Amino acid sequence: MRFKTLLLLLCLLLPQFALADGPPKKPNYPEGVSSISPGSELWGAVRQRDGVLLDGVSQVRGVDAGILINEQGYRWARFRVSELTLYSAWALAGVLVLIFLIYVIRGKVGIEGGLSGNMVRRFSDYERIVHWVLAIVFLFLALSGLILLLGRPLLIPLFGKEVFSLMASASKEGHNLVGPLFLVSLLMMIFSFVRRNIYEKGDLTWLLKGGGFIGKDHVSGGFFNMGEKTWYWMVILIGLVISVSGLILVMPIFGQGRIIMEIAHVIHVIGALALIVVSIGHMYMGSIGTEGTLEGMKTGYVDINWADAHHDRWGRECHEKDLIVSAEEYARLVGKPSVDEADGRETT
Amino acid sequence: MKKLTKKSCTVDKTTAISPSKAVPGAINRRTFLRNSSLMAGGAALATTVSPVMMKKSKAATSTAGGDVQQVKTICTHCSVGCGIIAEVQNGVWTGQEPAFDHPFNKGAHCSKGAAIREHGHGERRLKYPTKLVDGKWKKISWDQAINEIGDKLLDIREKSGPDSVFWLGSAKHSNEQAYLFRKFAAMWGTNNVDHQARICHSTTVAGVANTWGYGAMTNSYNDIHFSKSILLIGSNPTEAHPVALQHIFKAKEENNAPVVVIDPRFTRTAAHADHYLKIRPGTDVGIIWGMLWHIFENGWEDKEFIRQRVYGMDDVMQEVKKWNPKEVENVTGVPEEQVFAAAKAMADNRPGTFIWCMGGTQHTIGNNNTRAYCAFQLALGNMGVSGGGANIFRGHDNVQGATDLGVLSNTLPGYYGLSGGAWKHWSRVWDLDYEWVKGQFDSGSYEQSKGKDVHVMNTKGIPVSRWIDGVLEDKENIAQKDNFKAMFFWGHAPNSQTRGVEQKKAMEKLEMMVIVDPYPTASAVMPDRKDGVYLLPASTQMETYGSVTASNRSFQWRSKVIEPMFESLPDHVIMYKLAKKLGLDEQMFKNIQVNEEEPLVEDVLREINRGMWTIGYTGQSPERLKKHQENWGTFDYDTLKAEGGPADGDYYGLPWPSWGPPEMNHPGTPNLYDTSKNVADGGLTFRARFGVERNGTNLLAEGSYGKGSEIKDGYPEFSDKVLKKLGWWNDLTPEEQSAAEGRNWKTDLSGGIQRVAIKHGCSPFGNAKARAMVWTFPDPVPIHREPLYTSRRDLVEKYPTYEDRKSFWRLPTRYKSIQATDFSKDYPIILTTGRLVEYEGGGDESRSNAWLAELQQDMFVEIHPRDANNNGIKDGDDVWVEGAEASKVKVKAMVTRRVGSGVAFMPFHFAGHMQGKDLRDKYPEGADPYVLGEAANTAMTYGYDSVTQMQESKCSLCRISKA
Amino acid sequence: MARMKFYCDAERCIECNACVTACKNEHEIPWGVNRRRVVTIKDGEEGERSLSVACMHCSDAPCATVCPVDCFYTTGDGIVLHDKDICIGCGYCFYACPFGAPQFPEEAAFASRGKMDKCTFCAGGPEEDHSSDETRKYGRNRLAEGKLPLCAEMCSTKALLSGDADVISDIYRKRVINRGASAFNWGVNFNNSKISG
Amino acid sequence: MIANLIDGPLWYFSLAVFSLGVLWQLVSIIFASRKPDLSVARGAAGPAALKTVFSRFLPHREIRPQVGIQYIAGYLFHLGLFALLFFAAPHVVFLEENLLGFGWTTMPHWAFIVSAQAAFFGLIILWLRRMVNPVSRLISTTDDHVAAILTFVVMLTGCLALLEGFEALRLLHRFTVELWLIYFPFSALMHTFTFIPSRAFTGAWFGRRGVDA
Repeated sequence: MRFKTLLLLLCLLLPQFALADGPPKKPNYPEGVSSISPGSELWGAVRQRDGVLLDGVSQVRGVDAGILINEQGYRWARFRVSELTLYSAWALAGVLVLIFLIYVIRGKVGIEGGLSGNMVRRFSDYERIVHWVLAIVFLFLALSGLILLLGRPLLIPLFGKEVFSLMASASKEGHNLVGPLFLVSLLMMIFSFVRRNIYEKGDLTWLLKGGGFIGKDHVSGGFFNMGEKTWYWMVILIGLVISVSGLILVMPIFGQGRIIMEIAHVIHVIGALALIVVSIGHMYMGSIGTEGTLEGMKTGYVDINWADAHHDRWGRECHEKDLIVSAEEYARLVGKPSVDEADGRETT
Repeated sequence: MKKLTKKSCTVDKTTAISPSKAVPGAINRRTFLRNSSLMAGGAALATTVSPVMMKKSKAATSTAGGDVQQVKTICTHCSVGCGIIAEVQNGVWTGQEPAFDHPFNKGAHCSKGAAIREHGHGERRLKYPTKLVDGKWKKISWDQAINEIGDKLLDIREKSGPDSVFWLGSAKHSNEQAYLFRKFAAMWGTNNVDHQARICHSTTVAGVANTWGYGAMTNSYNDIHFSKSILLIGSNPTEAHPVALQHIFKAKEENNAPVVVIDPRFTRTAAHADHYLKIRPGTDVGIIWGMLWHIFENGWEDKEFIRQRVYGMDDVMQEVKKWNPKEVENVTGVPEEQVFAAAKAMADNRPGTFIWCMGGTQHTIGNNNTRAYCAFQLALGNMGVSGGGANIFRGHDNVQGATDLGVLSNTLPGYYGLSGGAWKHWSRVWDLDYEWVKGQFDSGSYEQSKGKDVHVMNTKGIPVSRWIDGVLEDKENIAQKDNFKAMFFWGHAPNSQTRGVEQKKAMEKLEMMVIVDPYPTASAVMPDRKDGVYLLPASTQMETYGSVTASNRSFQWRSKVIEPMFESLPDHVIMYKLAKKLGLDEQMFKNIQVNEEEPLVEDVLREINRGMWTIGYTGQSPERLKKHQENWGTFDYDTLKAEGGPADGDYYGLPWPSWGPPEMNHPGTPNLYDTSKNVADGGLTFRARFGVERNGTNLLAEGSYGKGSEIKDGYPEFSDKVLKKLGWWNDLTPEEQSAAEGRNWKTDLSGGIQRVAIKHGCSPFGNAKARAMVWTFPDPVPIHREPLYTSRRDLVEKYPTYEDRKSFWRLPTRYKSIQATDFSKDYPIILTTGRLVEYEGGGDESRSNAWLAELQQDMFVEIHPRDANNNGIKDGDDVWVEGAEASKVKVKAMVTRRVGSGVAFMPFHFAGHMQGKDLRDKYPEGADPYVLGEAANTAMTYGYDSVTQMQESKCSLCRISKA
Repeated sequence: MARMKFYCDAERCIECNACVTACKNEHEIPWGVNRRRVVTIKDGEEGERSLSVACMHCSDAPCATVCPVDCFYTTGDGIVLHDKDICIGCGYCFYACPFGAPQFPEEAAFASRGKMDKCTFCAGGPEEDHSSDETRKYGRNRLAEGKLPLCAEMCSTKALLSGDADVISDIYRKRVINRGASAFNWGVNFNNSKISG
Repeated sequence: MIANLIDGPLWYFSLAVFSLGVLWQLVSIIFASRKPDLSVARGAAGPAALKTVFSRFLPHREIRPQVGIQYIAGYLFHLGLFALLFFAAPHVVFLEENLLGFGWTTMPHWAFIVSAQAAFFGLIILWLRRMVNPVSRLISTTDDHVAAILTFVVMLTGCLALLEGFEALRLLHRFTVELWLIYFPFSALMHTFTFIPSRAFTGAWFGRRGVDA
């Protein structure tokens, strides 16, 4: 039976959804005489009739119209408002604090010898477009999603229900509309970056050395280091999970019942949180965390010293292949005003 | 908080005219509307409905400011007769409140009653007179319609005689309209007039009336409160009469009364039963005799009752002896212990009531079934007692009234029959010259009786169940001058009749079809015609007023809730227009006041009162009925008797017979044949209708007589002679004497004879035995006969059907010639039909009610998992159900154990599809019901009752295959 | 203060759907939205029973718990109502409600479901009683007129009861006592009737 | 208060600015004094003009290899925007009620959403490319950015107001639309009207010189 399998799936996914119903027993009536709330007694009886989910029929059409009681709904609601909200809030707060501490302790990770001014090409225009599209969509979804998730406890006290429901409605509609775009940009991301993100030897040592957090010296890495690769695969895999579960929620047209929706919702939220938390780290590392990294995504070029420091193997490659461009060349390429342009003469 | 505090009842109802839009977002809805215009039919539904309602409610809101008045009326959906309180505001029906003080329903409704306010929307109504002009529907004026129709009628009368027009009336008419309709046919000069009672309870009326006198529900819904046991056979009140269940449950819970359900389907009623007997369709006699077998075997029958008040029970016993448990199980399929348990339950708990409906009546042996039921009740002595009786639930809201008022091809109003005496009686009531009336008829003669020609006026007409053959049969084979040339469908759904495909042919052969109905009905779309079809919009009963007779014989007064919508007119107005056109208005409305074109309803009822002495339709004057309507609350929920109040002592609605003229103030008869009451207080004896003795046996009651009767034994019906013999003649006033001279209790227009009889505590119609053996019928003692299309060939020899009849109700009628051939090979599955709670009758009205239509969107067939698997059918599949006459319908399969293996069930409310073809585009613009579907009866087959021509629509054969 | 409750007597409910149409009638509910529905279990089999289901106005309502914008509130009569001006139509209440009471007018791909609609126990909404706004958004407010929900008032067999929990249980108790005497109570038993003398 | 302003005066004002502005722009283009073309006619101007109007819908054969994502994005954005502007149910009803008095068949909700998504995606990518590609960043003026962002904001507010349940969101959307309308005539947005004549002009100019542009 359909529901049994669903139930199984459910239990596998979330222990706290496990069912606490005993074996079905026939209600015997005269007891009812002493019952104060007939309703509860009746529903009790109904619940126990054929086990857990009572599959009935109704002249009224609609998904699950035939289901008399959906126990899971209640469990889901509890889980959604207690565990999910609470833990997610903590997770977010946690990661922010953590990063703050790291920043305080380690400060901006510089490059010994500073920047040479000589650059190497790291990302093509297309690659950067893909990255930024994904980034923009992701940020929008993350923000709107968090509003919906944490708004009731955090924002209602601030703005009051009326204003907040505006925000929530906007977030929800925006989230639903932009959501599918995340999948599209995700696919673009897969195709354009997958080649360089396959794990290779050396990644393990990076891991062992804790990505350079342990000890002062930088850890050797290729074009992408172990950490970035892992982040990439997280984005891809979790991203796909989020997208699918999201689509299940935004398209209630395939007769998916409430239970599927509930499961999808839980997966969606947990997955999204994982990404958000890590992404904060990613943003930190990519910007104020380490010197000269952001440049790569902005202009597509990075300082050769940066390459040597963070991705020595790839850096070496650049040296060998002599891909280094001089500061002037670089300025011309990215259309920056070059050194001798003070008097405004075009040198290109 | 403000929102939490309750306010007093100072209601500004104007706001209560709820604009349907349960959610903001008008834009979406209106664009939905726009989009939907691209889609068609069902697909569009989800989107068209709400805007439709919005528009309505906008219209309604515009009437803001009007104060609410409450109008009391009666539901039009079934014979229970639930009270309705309509809230009207400036002529707009804005609300519906439960009528808690109504003695029948105590405010309760079924889905139909609870949705009846939709009549105030009438979105899918037929809006104006419409005519079919080379395949297109064209709006025309009333005058044009009436003129064209009238001219055509006169022309047909010229060519083929008055009998070539068939007047198909309706059980939806009020009593007054039904009466006028029958009178109209008489004035026109034909007996070819009939209505749905023919295909609903005609076998009941015939069977029951021939058993104990009157053909009606003997007790009442409320009287079931006193039942100690309840037996339902071929009856599914949970769907057909839901409100009846509140009475049944009362008995079940408070009297601990066992409920026995006998039905081929495990109906929703069966779901609440204590005993359920699943019989093979068409074996009612078998199961009843099977139960009686145990009763006689154990001597549980009421011997004293039988001795005093029953004739011919011995013959029944003889027949019953054959039905030993083995035979019963073989024929009906019900094992012994179940039959025994049921029989015992009924025997142990008396009085028990016996409820039956279409499941028992719609058979070639329908009259046998009904009489078997009667015999069962007589054997247990359950008749004439409160809590017992034969509680026959009628179908339509006024099918009882329409039957009583003789909208039938075999009688005049009041079951007077068609004899010369009957015609003379009514001519007197109408104050018309008998010869003139006679002159209206075809002068020839169609049949002989005792070697003498019988005048057409005195020969039964063709019944509605056979009108098809009246059109298609060769002229030579019909016992009348010519085939039908024109048909009036005056409130009739063709899909409630079997042989849909032939019906379509017949419709196409007619020269003119006139459909008078609030909705176009399937008649408008079934035939592939180019012209000669007229649709006349009739008002619903919510848009006019008058009286209606509930199943329990109670009269109820309906008030007009709203003015006729669109261009519709009340039926009696349309009748007047037509009568005027045909030059019959002078005679027809001689003693009836006509305001502009509307005959005064009260006058019509008064004329009814003047003529209907047989069944005591004489006491229910408009004044008394209105008084009852105003004082619903004063009538007792159990006994229906008013305690105090203006109607003190009356039974609610003066259930007929309410003897004598209104002045006599007879309270009505709550339970028929109840000797424990004085006749003056609603008591009765069995009617002396069949003579006083037969081959030496006394037919009159022996030692049984009504309370306060001065004759302490049986006695014949009263006439001037009887009175004189008894020396009561002088109790009549001189005027009465002159009026009563040479007359009897039925024909004495002064009512004197009845008055005197009752004064002496006697029933005017005498005091006789009920007869368990009706010697005038083909099967004097009810016997089982296999259906024409039977799956049990092995039983055909033992239980053969009748011989074919050459001329029966003017038509050749086939029995044996059909049963002879074996269809069970190609058509292995038994096919039966029935009702759904959301819809009623042909369903044109209820399928046009969005609130109901949403709940039943697909025509379906119930089949047993075994048959489904054998034919590779899964639940929800589209399947072809092909009837034994090779006409087939495409429906959804519902695989369920509700039906037994080898049996399939289809609801008959759907129409608008024909053998797989969707006819939606053939409806007039905007008048197509929300839900269309195949008509079950398209696949149903030939077969008619041997007495009343009731159609066989409960038992045929079919084969089911995946579409 | 009274605590309003619905109770459906499965022994009496005959799935006539009067409650459904009564609700549509009273509140002019559009096609596709059903504040109340009748569910039949074991349809067509021995033990078939029907129950009329709508918002049960739970004391500890999951819909209210889970609503991200907190648009639900419970009246002094224990009726759970919601504010359509706050509702964002996210559908969480529909997932959470064990009885499937919350309804949404538009359920399509990407469709913003529209504002949630559900049984109000015929008690309208937060707006001024009988204001046209209230009627438009929530249907009629019978409670404020001193009337009970129409679905229960029109129930064909009086199976569906509504009103103060205590009163209901009294009525119900009476019935059960009657049935207690009955040889057959829960479920049909045509098949366990045996020859007994 | 603000609502009345947005629904009332500001709406009419922006409408006026838009229509008059556009009109003035077009007129001034048409009557802009041009030097008479003294070149020897080596080919027909007319056909070339017409041809160019359409040929420009596809990238030049020579540069096809370099054609990037921006072409697809361009079409996604413009088609999507067109569809949801003129066939989204709420827009049609709005136009019917406030401007034209007649409406037309609208696209189903899902199509509305899909076209919106296409437009969004296209616009984002186009703008990103503008920023990412050094050349296009160099040649981009503030106007380009403002136009892009303004359009984006209009679309965003629109999608936020999808539920049609909140007055404030509707007003916000309408307000941004009004800003957009006012900005329109004086910006690159004018290409909505000018792209055809300009193409034609170029086509004619080259055509006359017998150059297959």
